[in-house]
Amino acid sequence: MQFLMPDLGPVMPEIIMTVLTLLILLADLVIKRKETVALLSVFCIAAVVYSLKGSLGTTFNGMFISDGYSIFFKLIFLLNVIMTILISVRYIVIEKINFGEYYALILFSTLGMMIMASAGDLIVLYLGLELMALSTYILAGFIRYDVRSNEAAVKYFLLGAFASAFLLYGTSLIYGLTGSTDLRAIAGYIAEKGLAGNQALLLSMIFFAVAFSFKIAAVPFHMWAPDAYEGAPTSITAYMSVGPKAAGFAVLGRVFLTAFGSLRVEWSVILIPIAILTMGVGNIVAISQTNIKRMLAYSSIAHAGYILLGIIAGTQDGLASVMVYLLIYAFMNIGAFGVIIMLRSENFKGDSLEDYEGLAKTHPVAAALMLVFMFSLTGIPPTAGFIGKFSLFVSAINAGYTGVVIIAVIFSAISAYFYLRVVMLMYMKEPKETVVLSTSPALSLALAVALICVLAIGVAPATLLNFAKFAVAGF
Amino acid sequence: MTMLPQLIFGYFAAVIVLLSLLVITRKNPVHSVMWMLLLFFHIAAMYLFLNAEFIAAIQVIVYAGAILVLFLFVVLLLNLKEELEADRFVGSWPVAVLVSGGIFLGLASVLRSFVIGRQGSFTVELIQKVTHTKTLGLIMYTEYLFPFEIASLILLIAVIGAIVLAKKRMRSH
Amino acid sequence: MVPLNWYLILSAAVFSIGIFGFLTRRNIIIMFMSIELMLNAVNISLVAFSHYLQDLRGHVLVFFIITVAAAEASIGLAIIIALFRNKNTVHVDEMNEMKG
Amino acid sequence: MQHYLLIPFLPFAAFLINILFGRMLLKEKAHWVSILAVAVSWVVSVMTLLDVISGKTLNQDVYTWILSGNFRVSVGFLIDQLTAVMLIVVTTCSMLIHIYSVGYMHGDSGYYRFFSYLSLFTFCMLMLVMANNFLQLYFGWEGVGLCSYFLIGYYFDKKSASDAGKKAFIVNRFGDFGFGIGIFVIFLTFGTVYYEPVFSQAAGFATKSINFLGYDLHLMTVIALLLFCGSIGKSAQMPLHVWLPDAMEGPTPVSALIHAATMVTAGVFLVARCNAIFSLSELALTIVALTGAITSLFAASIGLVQNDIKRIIAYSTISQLGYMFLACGVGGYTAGVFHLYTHAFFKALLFLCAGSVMHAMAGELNLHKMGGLKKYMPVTYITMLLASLSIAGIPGFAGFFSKDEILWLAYSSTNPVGKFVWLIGTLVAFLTAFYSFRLIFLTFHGSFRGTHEQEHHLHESPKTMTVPLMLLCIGAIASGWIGISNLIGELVGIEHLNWFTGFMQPVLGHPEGHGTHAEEWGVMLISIMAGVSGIGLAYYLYIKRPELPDKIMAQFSTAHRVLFNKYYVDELYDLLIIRPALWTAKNVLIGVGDVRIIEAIVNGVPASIGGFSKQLRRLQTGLLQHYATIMAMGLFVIGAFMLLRNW
Amino acid sequence: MDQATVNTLGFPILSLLIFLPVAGALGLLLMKSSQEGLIRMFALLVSIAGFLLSLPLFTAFDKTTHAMQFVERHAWIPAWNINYHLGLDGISILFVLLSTLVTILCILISWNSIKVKVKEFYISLLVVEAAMIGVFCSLDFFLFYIFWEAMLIPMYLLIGVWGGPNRIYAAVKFFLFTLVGSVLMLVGIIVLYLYSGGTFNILELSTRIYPYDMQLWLFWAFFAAFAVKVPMFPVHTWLPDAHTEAPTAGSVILAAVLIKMGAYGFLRFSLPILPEASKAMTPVMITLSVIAIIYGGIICLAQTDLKRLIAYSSVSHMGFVTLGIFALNVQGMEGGILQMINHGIVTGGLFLGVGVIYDRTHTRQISDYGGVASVMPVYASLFIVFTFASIGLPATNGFIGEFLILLGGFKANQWAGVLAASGIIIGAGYMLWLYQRVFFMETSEKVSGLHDLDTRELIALLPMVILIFWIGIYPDTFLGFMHESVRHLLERVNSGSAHGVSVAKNIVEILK
Repeated sequence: MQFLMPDLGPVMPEIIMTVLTLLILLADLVIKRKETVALLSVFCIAAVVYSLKGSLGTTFNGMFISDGYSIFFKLIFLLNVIMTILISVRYIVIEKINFGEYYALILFSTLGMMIMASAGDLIVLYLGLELMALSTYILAGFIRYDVRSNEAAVKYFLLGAFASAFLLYGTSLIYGLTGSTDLRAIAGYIAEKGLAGNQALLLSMIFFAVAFSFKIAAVPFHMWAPDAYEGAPTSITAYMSVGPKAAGFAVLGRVFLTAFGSLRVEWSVILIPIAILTMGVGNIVAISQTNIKRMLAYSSIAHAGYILLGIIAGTQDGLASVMVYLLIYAFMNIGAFGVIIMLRSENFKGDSLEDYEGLAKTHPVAAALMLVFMFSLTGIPPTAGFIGKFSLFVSAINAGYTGVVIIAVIFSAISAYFYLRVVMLMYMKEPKETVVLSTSPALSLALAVALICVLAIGVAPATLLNFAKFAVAGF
Repeated sequence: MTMLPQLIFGYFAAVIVLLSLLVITRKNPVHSVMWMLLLFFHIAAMYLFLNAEFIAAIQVIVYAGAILVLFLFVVLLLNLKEELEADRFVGSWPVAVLVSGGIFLGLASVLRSFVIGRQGSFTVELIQKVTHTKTLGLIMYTEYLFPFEIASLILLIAVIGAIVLAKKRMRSH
Repeated sequence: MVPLNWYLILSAAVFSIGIFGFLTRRNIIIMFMSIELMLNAVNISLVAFSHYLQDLRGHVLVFFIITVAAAEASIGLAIIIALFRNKNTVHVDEMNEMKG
Repeated sequence: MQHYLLIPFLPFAAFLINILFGRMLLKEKAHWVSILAVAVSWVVSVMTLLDVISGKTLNQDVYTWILSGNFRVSVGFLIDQLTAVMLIVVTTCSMLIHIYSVGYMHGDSGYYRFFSYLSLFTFCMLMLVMANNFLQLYFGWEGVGLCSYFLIGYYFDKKSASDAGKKAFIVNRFGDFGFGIGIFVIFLTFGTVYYEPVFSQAAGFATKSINFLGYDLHLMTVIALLLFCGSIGKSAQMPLHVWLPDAMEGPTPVSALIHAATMVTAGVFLVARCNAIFSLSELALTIVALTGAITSLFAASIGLVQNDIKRIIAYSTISQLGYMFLACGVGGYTAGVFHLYTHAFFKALLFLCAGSVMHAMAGELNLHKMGGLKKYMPVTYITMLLASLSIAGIPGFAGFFSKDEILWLAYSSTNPVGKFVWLIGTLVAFLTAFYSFRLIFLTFHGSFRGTHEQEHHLHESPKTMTVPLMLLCIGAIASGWIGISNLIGELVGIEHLNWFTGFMQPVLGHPEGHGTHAEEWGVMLISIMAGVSGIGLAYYLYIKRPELPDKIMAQFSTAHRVLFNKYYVDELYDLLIIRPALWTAKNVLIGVGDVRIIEAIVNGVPASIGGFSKQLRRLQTGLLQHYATIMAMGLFVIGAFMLLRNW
Repeated sequence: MDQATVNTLGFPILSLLIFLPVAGALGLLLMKSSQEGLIRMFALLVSIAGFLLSLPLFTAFDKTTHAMQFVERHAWIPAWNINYHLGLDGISILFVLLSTLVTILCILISWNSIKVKVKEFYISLLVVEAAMIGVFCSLDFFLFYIFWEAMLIPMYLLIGVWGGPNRIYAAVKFFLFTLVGSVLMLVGIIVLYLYSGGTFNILELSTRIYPYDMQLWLFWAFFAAFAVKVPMFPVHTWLPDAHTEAPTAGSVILAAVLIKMGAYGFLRFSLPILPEASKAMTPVMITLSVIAIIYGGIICLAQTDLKRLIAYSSVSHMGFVTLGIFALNVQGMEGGILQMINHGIVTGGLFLGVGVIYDRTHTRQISDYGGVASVMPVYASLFIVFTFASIGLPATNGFIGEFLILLGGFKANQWAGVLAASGIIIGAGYMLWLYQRVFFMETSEKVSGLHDLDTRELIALLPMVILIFWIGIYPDTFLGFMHESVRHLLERVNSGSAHGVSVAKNIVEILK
């Protein structure tokens, strides 16, 4: 057996990320000011982003695929992590969790997502997923002295492990059925043997659907999300509501469209009710929330429902719209969490909806930012949220799912109710007590970027759309 | 004589199921851990039966030796007395019986249409000739080098995580 | 020769028992152990598949699963310890600070 | 003949000047602008009349008002015989009443406002009569309604006044509703709303029918009756007469000008103007005649028992308007217009005299508080007496000639209801004479029944008021002389003595009485008898035996109550229209429609979503096992569904 | 593109019109909140500049063609074949002018009455203006939708932040009502886009032929958005709340321009794109219109709240508009379009008027008023002009519009014409009663001692009065704009119907 050094080009971003993260971990031992660690992390991400450019290709016998699809997703992850780091800098000081490991874990988690996005083999997929998930569990429980954080971590962890078991069971079944774990090989074998109607294959697909639904927090596998989002440190909530979700969609898209491509009819039968339920439960339960983090958790569930439409469409356009939506969602959601974080100060939680009463009077800029993000989440033009929804709806209707889209738009109208309530509280109520904002340059930068992108994409989405279209072209 | 493998399998299968049930039904967590230890040995034996010596070995070393010990540590940290007085099941257990039973039926019923996939090249003879550990090692460090590296990172985070979550100092300044 | 399906049934049984344990036990540690049961069930089927497919991929996957399980255990137990330090309990039904 | 444009637009200019500058600049001098404008209008009107007499008529568009597809209408003027007569009536009355108002309204806080409204009214009325198309007619029609609204509600701080103004406008809208639809039908039939093509083509449609609201009806009848709806409203005919008595809340000059002489006659004008259409429908004419006859009787009977001096005259107006419709209905358009013309003078005079009385009585209107006023205000007395003689149809006075012609045409008409309406007309003539003289006797004769303070104040009105009275009085007597019946002409040996009929012939045609001279004499005699006996009865009851009326009243108390309460028509409308509308609005449309149905859904859906949200929230119990169970159930359900689906 | 002419003005006037207010809003954003006087002045200047800028439209418009004018077209989102495509025709031009005018008046009328968050108020107002103009100029369906929805945000704030006591309920209701409607339209737009092979170009979409079934579905999808905005019965209930609770400027904008967008939508989209469905649905639309006219009118009789009454009267008047549009003949449609302008002027004027008095008394209860005419004669005389214009007195604009609509309506369906005409009686009833209760009778306690209009208020009200008479006396200035466009639109609708008949025939033949 001859050992040939595999081509490391495609995997270079991951290698750079690993090396730099390890260096950061080491540097953390000597650096007292953790802000420096944050800065280093940002540099690390910048380097990775830079290296993405030349990383196209497949390596490790097809286990690692770096194509437009994965690169786009990696950009989302990296964007997500950079924004998260920016909004974290001040926040983790306030929460008294200002440890260097925080940044290392976030970076490792992102690495896991990047591996997921590029996974061409179920084993790699599983490991990437666990790398991401385990880091996130730790991060969710990072405020160790806080019972809620503990609880969030426990719930997330146990249910996550439970879902992983399902994923593994599905993997084992498909391995038995095809004798392979390589996605393309699986697809080829299924096509070759005409396995599409096989019950065991179906069951395996169901297990995958369940496991991925868990990751993207789709109903009824969403139950962990509200609790984990509420209890986790706010910055991590922001991170979790975008990153793992996006990663979940990345693998969902890849596995379902590649490996289970010939089961399209079957999985769309599963995913359509899941999507509808997800939109329904997410939007409806969000209405009666009193905690804004929890409300955004439900909102995040609902958004997963919308995004599922792109997967259900099952076309390149659909995938492109999923990608576009997730990118936009990253901006607007992290933007919203950025404002929430701003309200958190030493002795003030600032995550109850009541705390937003009269914010427009006391802090007009913060309120205006929140307004834009809320309208974007609702999907009102000229914000980016609308462009995202529009592209999803176009691809879903184009694939013939007009009925589902009608349900989706009605739910998105319902969603206006709770997003607007935040605006209403900020602008139409009188402030009860003066809220002190804890801003920092990093946070301001993150919010500015989010705002500009939300508006810019809303007004001029052409570049992004073309990029997504281009990225997905080789899928 | 031809019945022997089936008989052996029957024994292991019965014991594994029984032990599994014991693990999840014991009130005293220490007992659960102990039954689980026994369960892992039986599973390891079954791996041997399937020509997977290396897997059997790490089943014993990692699972029984490391993971279960970890469990035992934690269990011993707890207040066992209180544990023994409390209910062991949640109120909704009948639902769980139905659901898990249903899932079992589902899993079992699909086996009917199960067909084995494409045959590989690692015949029993080949593995026995080169030894299981070596063949596994060979493909692990060549074909599966990439996942292997990821696994190392996972272990690294496990270390970090355990330290971060369990160390004494809770708050930063 | 033992038919493959026998292993699969066994795997399914252990998997279901794991699910049952996870769904019913109040003690978090036992729940966690139930998950380990489920993983072992998967492992059994994987090893069996590998054997019958004359392929080693299943073994590789089992190897990684065990690795991850170890990592998972250390993290999970650390989380549980952190919780136990704050709440002095490992019963899930006392862990409903957040709901609704 | 371009100067005709001055006729309407001078008053309009006066209106603009007064409304814009009256409050700040003109104040007490506001009347000058208006009077000057209307005086010039009058002069031009007279010149126009002379032009028309000399045979010049005119039909001219000024500019296109509305153009939409094949619908085109312009602001345009038609000056023919009918218009010319109306111009004289309107400008004369208007001018005299303007002058009268200077005295009457002296010192009022809204002086400028009053005159600007008067000018606006004059403008609208002139636009109405001068129009050459239906839409401009409609413009003037609504415009005079608007002025009527303003002027009735002139004392807007009084609730009754503002109520009356509103009522006038809304009741008129009911009539206009039909009028408007009539215009639609005209347009859809003829493709135009100009008089000339419509009237000239009308004969060609005489036998056509139209599907109207699902019924096949005779086209001309439909158009005529729809137009007549407008007339009913504007001319206060049954059943839309209710607004006119209330309109007396306005200042008396207004009552004289708008609610006696000019505006209310617009309905008659409309029918006369559209005679080409009406003549093509026997049914429509019959309805017009009957409506007129019944209204005149109805109003006259109410007039018998009223105590309010202005209301009596108002009912008399309704009654006389009925007379005019009666005339038109039997084909005597000329007679109707003739009566319109004479009526304008004597009725305006009556009102102005009443105003003069009120002026002296400090606003008192109740007949029973008056008496013996003739010695205090002789001019008023004499002019009012002459006007009453005129309305009573005493030979020689203007009213006699017009009334007599109407009765004769009714009697001799070929219309089946001709005789019937003649009978009613004669009866009304009697009643009219009676209540007119009841008014005279109670007001001017006998002894004063008011307070001492009032008695102390009694005085003749100033010159600005009495001079118009006297001028109008000339009209009340002499205006009828241009239409003396040819019968009398034959008697005195002058052929075609009835100049008016001849003059109007090109526009209104020439109705021929079908009867012998003897019959004609008989009818005339009966009408004179009716008038004289009415006066006699009034004299007997109110001068000779003043205690008798009370006895009669007691005897027929039910009848009196019904009459005194105007047959309860107002109450009926209140019960049938106003209350149900308000009730429906409150209880059905808002109560049920908006609140119970629409809002219930609009608020109910979100509320139920909210409620559902609260229920759904409870699934999220916070218990890990429940979460896991739901997940496992999800797996189970999906699995079961999919596996069974693909079994 | 023979349906569009080149912009003869030589500069992108429509873009300037849209982005001038946006630039103004950005300018305001940079100002200090405390400089309220400066903020007001700046906003006023921006709005006046916008109005002056819009005047060339009025003069340079070529009335002899139905083609789009002042056209601008740039690729915007090539991935979806979306263009930044603007243009005006005879149907839309007047609304642009109305929007720019109304904004000035709104700023004037809000001068003193807005006391909190002044900066935000004027920003919202200017953004609304931009969105309104954008809606009327868009020739790209996507662009249209962007403006259509974008307006919701500032409107929501205008009602919710500066409104009356129940403002939050009203604002949320307004937002959700319209949003539910418009998202359904969004689905319709996408379906249309995909069916037509990927174009959002309204002109292009208006020349295609679509299957009848699809047209029906799309018609109702569009209906959901437009009917809510109009608002037609039975989706009108947001309007009374929104009107009542909104600040004066908000009510004026709602009444004058915003609710016109619904009817405009019918004209610009439903009719030309879905001619057969529109034609088939005419009975339904006419019925709903007539119900709205009578229903809205009668409800007015029972109102005790000044603004609420005018709001319901809007329902009734907009019933006339939709009746005219769906009469599908020249008179009805031109009357409908003109009536939209009229209603904007008249009801806008009424709300301005109510705002004037509300600033003084802070009550909307009709029963609190009485005798205002005695203390505020100038105000009373301007208000009565609005009242009578609302009633539809000849020589006011209301008459021209209503007459043409009723004529057209009567032509299309006699019963509709007759029943709708009864709305005129009811209209006189409630408006005059309102006027009587507020302005006539004895001076009430709250009213006594009020000062009459000041110059600023007079300037805010006068343009409306002038327009009322201008349109009433010489409507051709305005009607002239529409003749060609309306003719063209009707041709499209009627040619479509021929096709519809043939389709129906084919179906019948196939069934045989």
